[in-house]
Amino acid sequence: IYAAEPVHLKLATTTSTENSGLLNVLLPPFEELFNLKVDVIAVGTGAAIKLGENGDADVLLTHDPEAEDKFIQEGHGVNRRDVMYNDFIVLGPSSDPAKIKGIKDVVAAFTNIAKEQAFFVSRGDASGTDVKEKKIWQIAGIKPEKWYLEAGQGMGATLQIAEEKQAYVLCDRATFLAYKDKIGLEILCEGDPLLFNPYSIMAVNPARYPETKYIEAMELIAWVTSVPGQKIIREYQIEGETLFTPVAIP
Amino acid sequence: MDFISEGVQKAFQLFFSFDKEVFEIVLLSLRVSLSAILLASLLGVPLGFLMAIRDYWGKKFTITLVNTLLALPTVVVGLIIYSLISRRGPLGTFGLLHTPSAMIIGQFVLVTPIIIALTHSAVQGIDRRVRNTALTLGATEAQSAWAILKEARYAVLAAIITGFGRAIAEVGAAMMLGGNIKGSTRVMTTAISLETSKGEFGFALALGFILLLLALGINILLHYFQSRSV
Amino acid sequence: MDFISEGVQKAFQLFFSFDKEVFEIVLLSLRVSLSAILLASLLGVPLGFLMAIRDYWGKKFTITLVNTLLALPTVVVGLIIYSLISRRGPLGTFGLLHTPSAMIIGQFVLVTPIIIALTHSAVQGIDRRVRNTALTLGATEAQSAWAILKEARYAVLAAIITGFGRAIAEVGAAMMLGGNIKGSTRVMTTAISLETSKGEFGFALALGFILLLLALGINILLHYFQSRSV
Amino acid sequence: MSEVILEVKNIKKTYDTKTVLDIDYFSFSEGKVYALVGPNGSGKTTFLNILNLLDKPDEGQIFFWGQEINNKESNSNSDILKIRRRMTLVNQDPFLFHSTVYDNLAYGLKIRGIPPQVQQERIRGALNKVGLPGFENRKAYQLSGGEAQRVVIARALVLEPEILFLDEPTANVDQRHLEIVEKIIQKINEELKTTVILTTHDLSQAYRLAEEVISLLEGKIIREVPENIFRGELIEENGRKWFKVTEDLKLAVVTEKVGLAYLYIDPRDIILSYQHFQSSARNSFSGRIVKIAEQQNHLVRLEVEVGVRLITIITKESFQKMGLNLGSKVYLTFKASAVKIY
Amino acid sequence: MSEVILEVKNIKKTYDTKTVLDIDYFSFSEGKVYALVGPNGSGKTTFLNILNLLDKPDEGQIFFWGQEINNKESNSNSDILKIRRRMTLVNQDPFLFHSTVYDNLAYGLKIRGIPPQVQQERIRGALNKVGLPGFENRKAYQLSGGEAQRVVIARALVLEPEILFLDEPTANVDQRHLEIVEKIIQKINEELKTTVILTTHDLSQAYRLAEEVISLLEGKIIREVPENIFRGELIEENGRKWFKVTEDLKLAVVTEKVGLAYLYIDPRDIILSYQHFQSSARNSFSGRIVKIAEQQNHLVRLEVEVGVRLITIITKESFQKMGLNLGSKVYLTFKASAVKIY
Ligand SMILES: Nc1ncnc2c1ncn2[C@@H]1O[C@H](COP(=O)(O)OP(=O)(O)OP(=O)(O)O)[C@@H](O)[C@H]1O
Ligand SMILES: Nc1ncnc2c1ncn2[C@@H]1O[C@H](COP(=O)(O)OP(=O)(O)OP(=O)(O)O)[C@@H](O)[C@H]1O
Ligand SMILES: [Mg+2]
Ligand SMILES: [Mg+2]
Repeated sequence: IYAAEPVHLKLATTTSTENSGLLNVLLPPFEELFNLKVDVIAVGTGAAIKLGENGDADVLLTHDPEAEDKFIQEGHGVNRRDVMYNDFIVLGPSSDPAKIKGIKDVVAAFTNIAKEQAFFVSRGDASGTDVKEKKIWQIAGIKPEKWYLEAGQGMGATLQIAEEKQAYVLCDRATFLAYKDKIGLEILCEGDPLLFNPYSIMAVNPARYPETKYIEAMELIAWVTSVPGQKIIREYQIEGETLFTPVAIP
Repeated sequence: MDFISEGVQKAFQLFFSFDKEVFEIVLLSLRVSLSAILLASLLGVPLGFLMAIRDYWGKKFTITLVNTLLALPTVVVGLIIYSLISRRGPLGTFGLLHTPSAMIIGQFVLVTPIIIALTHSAVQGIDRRVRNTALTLGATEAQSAWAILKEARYAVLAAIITGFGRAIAEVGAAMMLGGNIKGSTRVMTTAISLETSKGEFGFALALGFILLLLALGINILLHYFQSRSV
Repeated sequence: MDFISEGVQKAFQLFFSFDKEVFEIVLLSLRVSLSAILLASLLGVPLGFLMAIRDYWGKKFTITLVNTLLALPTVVVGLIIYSLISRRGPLGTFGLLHTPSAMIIGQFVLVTPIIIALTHSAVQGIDRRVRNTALTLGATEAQSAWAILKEARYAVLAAIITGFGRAIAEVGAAMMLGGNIKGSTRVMTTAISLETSKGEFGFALALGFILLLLALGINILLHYFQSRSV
Repeated sequence: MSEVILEVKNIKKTYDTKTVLDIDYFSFSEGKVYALVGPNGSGKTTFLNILNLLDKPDEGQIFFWGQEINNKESNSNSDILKIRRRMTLVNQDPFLFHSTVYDNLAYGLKIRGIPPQVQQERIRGALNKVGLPGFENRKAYQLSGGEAQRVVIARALVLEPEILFLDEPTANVDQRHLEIVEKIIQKINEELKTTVILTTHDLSQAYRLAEEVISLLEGKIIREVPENIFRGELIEENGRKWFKVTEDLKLAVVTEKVGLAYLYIDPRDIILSYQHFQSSARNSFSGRIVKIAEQQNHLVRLEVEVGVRLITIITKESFQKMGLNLGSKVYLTFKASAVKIY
Repeated sequence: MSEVILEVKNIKKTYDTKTVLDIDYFSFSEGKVYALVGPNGSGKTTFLNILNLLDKPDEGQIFFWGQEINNKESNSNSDILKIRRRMTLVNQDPFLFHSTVYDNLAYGLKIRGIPPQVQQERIRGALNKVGLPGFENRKAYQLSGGEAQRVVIARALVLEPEILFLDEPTANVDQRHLEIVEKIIQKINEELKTTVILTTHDLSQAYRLAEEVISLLEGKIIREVPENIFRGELIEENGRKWFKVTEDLKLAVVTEKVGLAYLYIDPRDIILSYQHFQSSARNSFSGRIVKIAEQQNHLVRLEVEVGVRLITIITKESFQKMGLNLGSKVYLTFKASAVKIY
């Protein structure tokens, strides 16, 4: 008897999700349970959604609520479920020229940065992080000027630029933990609910693309939002810090 | 900086620990790039040869065109091929996307102009008498072509080596068309990119060094065969 | 697929609307890559020449080495130079990181092996009598070198064009060392990458086409100068 | 009568506006040796390349054993290939593949699918013939000029072609090996019935080797052998036309042309005498015999210094009857109409 | 007495294990014409390349106007450059830059910083001299073999060097232009006092042009002119040594050597007679005179067919006294010790 070659399920996700390392613990039990193999394609948020639109992925795990809304509304995807959230933090040089250390209100912190015209590095790549950051500026009613640099790169590279320019930057906690020893930036602002970073999972619309592995996609969605799946998410830690808060089951 | 030495160290460790995952990645890199360069040579060497030898209408234009294609960014190649083999694309039914075959196609497209352009310039430089001498001695056109290529062997080999270097070092097309899927389409360069984006610079460099070692090995092999055939 | 035609359309739009941002990006691309290729040629052509002409100890080894360096992935180049010029690196005080200069350095490192290897093979193929004839007619060593390079002009030009294509098309080093900072170090390829990662495939392609148009223009110019100088 | 092996009709070859070859008709018979002679640029190499099907004429037809060779299309045509393999050409500016002498000689044999054993034997034989035994493993660039020339000849010999074209085969070859090469040519012609068509600037070589000497001048075959060809200026003095060869030497000519021209006097049209004799012939010069050479067919070739060196060919009989010898003072007389202008 | 312009001492050049040049001492005097003769592979080209500083000997010294040229290091040394610019070499296998004839001729002038006007004049002059007026804009590959050869000669002439090296300058050149090239050589030698060192396989050319003919054999200068050089086998019969030239022709020799060898008989050592005469000379062959040519210094060169062609040189006086002529039946006699073996 041959073990059947496992079905491959294509999960398009964002680079930061992959880089957090969560998937490495979240997926293997699932794969074993269902005799499936999950092919993780980690790209930019926009590209991940594009892959879904083109039917080149079966299931998406992303963190850009607005883009996801649009994706669902346009009928590209179905069965969107909130999975978890983690949080963003504002990093900056220890000299803290804008004096935002200790301010919990991220809008106030951003206002200070703008007022001091301190350097701020934006990802500028339309990723979930980028979208969130733009939103904060919008709420603060600030139109960034010369002190505002758009990197147009992933989180890690953006952190490097911020380190180099000794600038402020909005970062997800997972990436910060990975880069902690490579950069001298510190957490200056955290905890504002506005900084929550929600992740959703959704299947590509099987009506559009019959070839997609819809059933298997639903199995993954089920797993991620199941009790054991959520438990894995809750217990996942890097360097003793918990990264994600599961939200699928109340 | 610290991570260079770290990279060298890790490279040694990886190399001598025969890490299975790394081994597979290396193997896939080799398989993909060697296939691509083989196909590109099979097409590009004859084309470059003909472009140098034959006079035809629009010759200058085709040469300029091929030279232009040398500036093709890997991501653009990736995008174009993606548009063809994506499920919504005209070739979507073959399910090529995110397979090694797709990567081979991408690198093939990337490398063929290099092989054509450099073979063209190699053959261009060969003494006109080679062809005449071969014909005089009874060669067919094909045999005389072979004689010319043999005289141009160093330069044609340089073309192929350059193309191979480009293929094995490129990341854009491999990333876009392969998807960097662990265990199935992850190659050296996409792995390096991934590690870099994770901030694992040392590990990324280690992989880079292994890639270069690989290239060195292949070059030594080529050098050996070439010097034997002279 | 749809975004290819979208890309072509957008390329036309961008091209004829003279979008200031795009214009600046194009200009920076040109500036960086032309500087890199100029420097690489200044170093690589003479080196490749000497490697072909002179006999020295370790010749075969250096040739193999240079051929190996053709497989240098751009990210690796980026990483290594990054480690040197980052704030914590030994050359950190010059503040080169995330400036066009850093990108030039990166592309220079990437392209120089190509120029060396291909110049070497070009000069290798030149008739031994060229040098003797030049010397006989009273040339200095430098003048005879020039005569050889002139005889090898097609192939040396091909080397430079190949190098230029590599420089203008590469993205890894430009991304890592330039940082893709809008308005200061964003070049065509990093912009293409960015748009791709945003899922703006059409726009990315449009930029790709403009890049190719640029390369075409430069090749036409080169072709013109070259055919004038024959 | 031997049969016609190669025939050309109305062959023309033009570069830019200059016609470098223009031959109405010529046929080569099997088993004969032909020598093509003529000044530099007269079209010898062009002619050989066309005959060998390396080059295509702009106009005209070529026949091999009476069958027209349609060389208009690609050479890869298998019929043409078959024909091309029955002849071979030794180039004027010979090229050796960057390899060993052995590989160079083996090339044509390999292509013809001749077994390695036979190859080896033939190669050794050919190298011995041209006086280069043991040169098998020499690299091409390690040869002296004359050695290279002989290797190229050997490379043609191993193929045992029906027609052998040799473009100045003995330039660069030393005296001793020149004789050897000439003997080889005669031998393969006699033993293998190989038709040989060679070019040379050494007229005595042409006569030694060839049964027929063909003269080319500015792309045209001229009936005469090209001895006594001079380039000079046509001038008019006292209403008469003269051809100025040197400052001191003017020949009376009959022509309409002016300016620079080639002049040619058939050696057989020159009358040799001890005394200056009154005649209608307007050209008569005195000179001294400086060279005497025996030729085939009981002829003797004399070189007479009259300011330039004029060649006359006479029979051995009259040479002996007149008691001519080196240093003899003689008169050379010929008619103005015997001077041909091109 | 003219002064020594070039001098070599203990020059040696070896390829692998084969010594191809080995000259103890030789000096060239200013303003003279030298001809280097010898069989293929005897080292002529190697010697010229060393004299022209293109190649370095493995051992030995070269002196230019008495000053030693330290050619051991790089050629870029400016002293050596200066010397190199005072001479020039026309290669045996001449190379034209892939450009126009004009550019080829201009190259050496440009390098010397000669103003364009002067360049143009000199180039036109040189092309006229070699009989190629109006060839300025021809591309190198559009030339016939002989035209290319003459362009290369012109390219050397425009430089007006003190020493002109010519490696087989008239191979490929037609009869008419051969005379022209020879006249040019004589003229620049007379008018510009250019020292000319040329190689040739045409011994009569060597004698026509050169005041001194240097013979090379297997890399060594031999005293004798290399007429009557044969390659053959040394055999022993009846306790005596013989040199087998052909199956039918054996010469008695005195030597310790065995196997293949070169044999040389000085033409002046051969005694010519009508009768076979009894003497201690062990070699005596009968033959027929087939060629007679006048030479400089009241000498006559005779070619006698005795199975091979032997050359003898005699004075004009004895030629006349003996009443020799074409076809005369004569005996050639020489001592076994007159046969030199190499
Ligand atoms: N590619 C070319 N373009 C223009 N003219 C050419 C070309 N090739 C040859 N010619 C000219 O054609 C003429 C005939 O050349 P060809 O080589 O047949 O002469 P040839 O008789 O062999 O002379 P030689 O004795 O010098 O070898 C010459 O005047 C030459 O300059
Ligand atoms: N690079 C080389 N390696 C080995 N042997 C060589 C090399 N170059 C020349 N030779 C040998 O050196 C000897 C002298 O060569 P050279 O060219 O000086 O002869 P040459 O007298 O000019 O002959 P030719 O009359 O044929 O031109 C020849 O036997 C030749 O084979
Ligand atoms: Mg010719
Ligand atoms: Mg020589």
